[in-house]
Amino acid sequence: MNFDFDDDQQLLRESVRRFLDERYPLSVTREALEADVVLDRELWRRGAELGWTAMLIPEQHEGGSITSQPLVDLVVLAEELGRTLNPGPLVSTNVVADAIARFGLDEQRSTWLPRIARGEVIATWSLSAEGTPDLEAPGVDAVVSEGGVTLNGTARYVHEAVGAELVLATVRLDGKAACVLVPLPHDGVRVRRHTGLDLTRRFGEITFTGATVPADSVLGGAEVLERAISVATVIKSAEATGAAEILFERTVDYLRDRVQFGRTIGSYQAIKHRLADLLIEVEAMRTATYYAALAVDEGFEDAAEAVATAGSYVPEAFAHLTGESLQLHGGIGFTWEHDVHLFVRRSKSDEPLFGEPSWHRENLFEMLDAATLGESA
Amino acid sequence: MNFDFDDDQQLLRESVRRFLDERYPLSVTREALEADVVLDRELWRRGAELGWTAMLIPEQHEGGSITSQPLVDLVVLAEELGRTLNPGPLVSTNVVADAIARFGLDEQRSTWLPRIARGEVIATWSLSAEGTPDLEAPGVDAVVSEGGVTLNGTARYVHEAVGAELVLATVRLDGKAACVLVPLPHDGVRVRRHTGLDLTRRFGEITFTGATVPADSVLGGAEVLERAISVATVIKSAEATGAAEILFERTVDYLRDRVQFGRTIGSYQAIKHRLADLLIEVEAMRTATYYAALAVDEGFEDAAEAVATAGSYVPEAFAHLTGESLQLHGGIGFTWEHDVHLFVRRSKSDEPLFGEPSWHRENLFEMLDAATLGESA
Amino acid sequence: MDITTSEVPPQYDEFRKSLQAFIGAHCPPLEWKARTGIRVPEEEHDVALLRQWARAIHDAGYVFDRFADTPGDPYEQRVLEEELGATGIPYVVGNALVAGAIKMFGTPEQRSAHIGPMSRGEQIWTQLFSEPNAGSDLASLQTKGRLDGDEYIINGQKVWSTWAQWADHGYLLARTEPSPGPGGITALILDMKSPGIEIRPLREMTGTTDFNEVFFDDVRVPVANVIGAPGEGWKVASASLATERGGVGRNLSWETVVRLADLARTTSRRGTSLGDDGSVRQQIAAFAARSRIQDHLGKRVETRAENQAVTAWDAPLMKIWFSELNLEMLEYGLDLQGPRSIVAEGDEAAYDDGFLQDAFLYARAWTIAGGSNEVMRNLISERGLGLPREPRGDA
Amino acid sequence: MDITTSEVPPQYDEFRKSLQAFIGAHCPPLEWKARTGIRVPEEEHDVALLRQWARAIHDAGYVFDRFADTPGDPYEQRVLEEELGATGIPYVVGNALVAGAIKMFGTPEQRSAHIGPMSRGEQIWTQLFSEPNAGSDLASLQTKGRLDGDEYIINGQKVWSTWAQWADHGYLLARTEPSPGPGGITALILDMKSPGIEIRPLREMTGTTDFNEVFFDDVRVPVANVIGAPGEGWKVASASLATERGGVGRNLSWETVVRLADLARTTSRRGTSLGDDGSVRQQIAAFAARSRIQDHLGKRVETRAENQAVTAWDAPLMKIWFSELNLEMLEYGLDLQGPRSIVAEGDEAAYDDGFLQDAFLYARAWTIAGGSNEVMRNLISERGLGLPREPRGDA
Repeated sequence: MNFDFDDDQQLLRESVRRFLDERYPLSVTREALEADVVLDRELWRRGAELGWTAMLIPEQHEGGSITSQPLVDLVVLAEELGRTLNPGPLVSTNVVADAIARFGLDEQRSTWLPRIARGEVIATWSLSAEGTPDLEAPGVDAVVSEGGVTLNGTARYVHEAVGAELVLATVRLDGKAACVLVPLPHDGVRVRRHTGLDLTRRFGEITFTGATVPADSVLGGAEVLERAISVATVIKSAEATGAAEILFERTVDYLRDRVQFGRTIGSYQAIKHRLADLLIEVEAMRTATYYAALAVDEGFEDAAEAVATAGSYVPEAFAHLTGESLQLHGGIGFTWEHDVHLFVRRSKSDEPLFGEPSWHRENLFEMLDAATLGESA
Repeated sequence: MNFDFDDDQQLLRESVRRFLDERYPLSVTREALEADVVLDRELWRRGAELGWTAMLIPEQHEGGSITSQPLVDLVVLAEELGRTLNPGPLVSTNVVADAIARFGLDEQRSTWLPRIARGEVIATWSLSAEGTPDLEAPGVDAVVSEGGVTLNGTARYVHEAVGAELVLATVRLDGKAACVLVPLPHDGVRVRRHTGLDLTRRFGEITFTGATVPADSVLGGAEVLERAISVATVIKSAEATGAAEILFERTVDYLRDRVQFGRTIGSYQAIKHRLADLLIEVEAMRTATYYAALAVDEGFEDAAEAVATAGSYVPEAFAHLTGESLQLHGGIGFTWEHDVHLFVRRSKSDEPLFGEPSWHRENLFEMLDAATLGESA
Repeated sequence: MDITTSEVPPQYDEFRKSLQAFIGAHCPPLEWKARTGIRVPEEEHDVALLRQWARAIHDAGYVFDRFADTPGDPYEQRVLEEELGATGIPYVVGNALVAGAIKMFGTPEQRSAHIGPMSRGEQIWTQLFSEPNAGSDLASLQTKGRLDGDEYIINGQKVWSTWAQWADHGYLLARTEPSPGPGGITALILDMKSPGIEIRPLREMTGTTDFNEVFFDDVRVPVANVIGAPGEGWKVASASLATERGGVGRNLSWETVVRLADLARTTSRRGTSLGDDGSVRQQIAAFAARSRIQDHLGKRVETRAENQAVTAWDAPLMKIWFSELNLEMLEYGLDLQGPRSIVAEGDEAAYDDGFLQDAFLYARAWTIAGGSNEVMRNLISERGLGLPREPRGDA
Repeated sequence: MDITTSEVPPQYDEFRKSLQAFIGAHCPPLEWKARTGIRVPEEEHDVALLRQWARAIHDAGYVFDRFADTPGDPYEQRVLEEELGATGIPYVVGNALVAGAIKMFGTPEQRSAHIGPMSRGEQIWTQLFSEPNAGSDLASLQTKGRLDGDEYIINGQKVWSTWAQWADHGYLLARTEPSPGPGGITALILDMKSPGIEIRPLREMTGTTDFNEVFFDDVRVPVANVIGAPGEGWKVASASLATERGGVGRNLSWETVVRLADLARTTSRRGTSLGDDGSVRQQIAAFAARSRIQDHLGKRVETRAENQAVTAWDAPLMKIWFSELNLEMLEYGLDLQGPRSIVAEGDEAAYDDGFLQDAFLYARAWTIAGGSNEVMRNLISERGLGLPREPRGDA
């Protein structure tokens, strides 16, 4: 048993951390957001060279993972990007790359995958008009038409929609889920930028008005969506874990240094116990994330359960931790200048995406109910 | 405004506290439980002389309240009885007295009320076979028969059922709730003692097998039940408040005295902050209870809401407080000899009776939903 | 036991109607947007409009108790506060807490110099109580006033001051020396234009600028500006706070309960309204119960104040109860929205124009400002329960 | 990354079957009732039966790794523990933690004197680590062993010792003097019949007697009874604890999740199964997630142990996580039952014969014993995060 990263993955971590420290630290993202420019495409391409978008792409299409566990590799990357609150659409671009690699036609693979791997194409992924993976929600409807497949409706809360060259749209087709590739810009597709809670990331709304794509743009149905949610949940959890980890470290450092009433704040027992709880929380976030990555990569029987576990636990722990960190920072944490609110915003903004915690818990209960009915019978 | 007790109520409190300290402290109840005798009827009669069962009974039937707010008076009594974890059926006997006084025939009033007021009759109150005020639950069914009304079925978790001379049974009659007076012992009624979690109180199961009572034993339907739940919730909340209050005091005293690692435990900040939270909790329990008593007594518009608020908040706060007290006592609190587990048991055992917290919350949401639909429209 | 607040009788309907007409005619068209909490205009233009608005209210003959020599008709006062409150914009410009202090303890000169001008919007005040290490715990105040002839020389720092960036005067608490009594705290009227005052508006995590830090470097204040007597600052502050007690956040928390209920009703998941979801119903009802208890706790505290039986935990308890309930509700208000919670004010897709998102961010002002809840818990356990004080590191 | 535990291959089915037959034939008819946690017989009669049971297991040729010179077939071991575990009654009498210590650090004499007899149920052991003010925090141990010739003279007190009332031997940690090394803690084999030992069985709030206090008043222990070397007690204890690590409560918490799901399915409110109630589904699923994370946390801790990279928070974290999850689940297990939760073991109306009620009461053993969770949080923050230690009052 080695429930930890391999040496190669450690090396990957170091190289990514070095790159981010030098080129893309949080301070750079901060400057960008004050200037209203969020994602620096040049830096994103540099990141792609380090493999940010390559792990789930086969080598023949210029991709390649570090180990035989590409999602575990991605966890390393995502943790590091999370530590800097990197604005990049790591989740959606990898989700789309994975979907094309697994479910796409050869032509789609050779058209898109190398350009995604090189960071030239930002690919994004849309769900319903409510941002949920909910077929019952209003969203985008597709019909088979003469020219192929025609899309109508709106998808919201789509990461980096404004800049993207490609969207994998989740639509309703014949009453079932379908995932459709749409290159952007495209006739009948309008993209509007959202004003968001998370200042380090940019989201958008995509409106399809009779947008027609070839019939083979439909990559598949529920199986594509399910896989996408698994991949997204793992990456999102890892980004959250990295962000939680650095914020926790910064909080401990602050409390160790800062003096109040003649003592460092970190010497007060009530504060110490809360920090102990946060340490536990970070460790649990890590663990839930790593296990989900491993279970999906290895196709463990409990992979779906592991995804639901991470998908429900991690975002709420992350939001709790950022809130505690803000509170423990006191007045300084309430200011615009301090970074802690960027973490608070990120955590709350991430929390409901690609399946809310309550949605994952409902799934988990269904699995548990089915499994324990057997166990107790 | 005087959201506090009047002088007469303060005097009542003092006299009850003196009586309980001298004659019926927790140590006496402890001895009784070890000897498997729980309620001392002689002491109960002495308590009745102090008004424990008289507040909701009119003066003409040997009852009488201290002020024009009889439930508020009862709160004083109940708090004091709660402080000693008194085993007596204060809730059920007062509920039944109130039901007879409000909904009974003259003959029922003159038969039962003076004897209840004198403490000669223990009256109890039964709900469904699941102990819930739930008409959908299995329980006791009644049919109108030649001889009157015939009862079949089981009611469980009935306080002091074994010793009681009278039960107000909640039954299903023509698909609706009805409340029926049944003197005990009675043909076709069997009472079995429960083995309970709460060691300071005794509960029982009542089985009706063709038990027939006169038709006028039916005091009424939903209106009787609803009033009974309001009265029960107020008294139960007040008992919980008194118990929480004394346990909190004892916990603070213990932690102020007890030394660990060379310091009193109460000097550790993590402990201090938890005690601060418990203080808030006790104050909130009190407040919710007092307001519910007042609102029901005065017929405020929000009386039902106040009952649901107390009924959902108070028992959970009580259980939380006893658990915290146990934890803060450490090893000594885990022993049989220490009293804290008696409070833990009482709090968990009280929590679901006469309407679980979740049941009260469901009611509260329905009221809120109806009210705010108006507000926001 | 008596807790009754009577309804406004129907004969006040006419007063209400004429007031509504007045509001319709004069309510100012501000850039400033109504949000949760105490929010201060960012534009000078808005401040000017608010001054005019206060003047109009005054000139129309509407007088608030806090500015009046004799209490007004209580029902008229209630209608006044209700209707003006419903506009969502301030009807008293600045922080008027000092009015109560001046009315109770001020000299005739102070009364005439300040009460009228405040009611007419001519004077904007700020409150200068909180300090970085003390919050509202007056015993720990570190701002000093050294007596020098007939002036105090003030040095120190205040935080969390609303309106300071627009204020003409400040209601200052300082530890005066030589210490004239227990506590040794003195309440002073401060001319905000005095040399040595530096005001640093803080941009908060909400993106707005509602609070200020205020620094004093040898600021001179005439002894004539003492409110009450030197060393009576604690008494003066407590009394003026008591006149405003209970108000903060009382309705705010119920308003949020109503917002959550609305939100649940109008949001669906898996094809079902969240208003029909057991977990949502239970959670909102639990909040509702706590919000109602908050009201009742406020009445208990009021009763104790009326009976001169204030406890060491009254104020901290109310602060903790409201601020944590408020925060939890707003966190939940985001959760209930699901992905929609990620868009904020100004986005057409935002629920209620992002009110809940802003309120969620602002919620930490209540848990941190005016003495963090951690400091409040120290107060309760040390002053309320008599547990040993935390050892100071410098002891 | 590798976490795989392989399934038991089908060729072990026969082994399992013969074992099941053996169990069917020999499993003892105890008075003792299976409950949650480490529960010790109250009757001598039961202890004798358990000794016979252990003897029968041994004589049938079933050997546990902890008693074997060479590790057994791992699949056989798993089947053995699974099937014997499923009986719900102990298959090793007493606390056998010391076996690992003696195997790793003991002298040949110690091995032959104890390992065999333990495996045959002839020796019952108790563990004497926890103390009233120290829990399992070895650095704070106060029980002293003063060297006097070739004997240590032991004085002090232990708590939370299971099986002490029936034990022949004790696995004792004491601070020996003169202190021979860092920590200065020594592991000793204690004959429980030695003069000066007083055992006080504690009746706990559960009503059962599962723990003891053990007092030492000038108890003499030969130096030959040291396990390992003097002063190596910490190392010895850590190593033996490591052999048992992760086991406690691991399946216990998942078992409780399953119990809650069953309970919800079979309980109705307002005519609807609680298994269809949104709030119940959300709550049980949240517990399930935490229970699964507990498993995975255990594997992280195991990995660190295998890599010699144990951290100061590994053990406290596991204890806090399990014990608080366990407690919350059992509180909820009572809540879900509604009024039915008020009846307990022995009442025909009780759900699952009151298992959850007993487990709810016992749950505090996990949050308090072996170092309370408060002490655990101190350890994490002070040793793990390097925050300043709490000042001692006697400093």
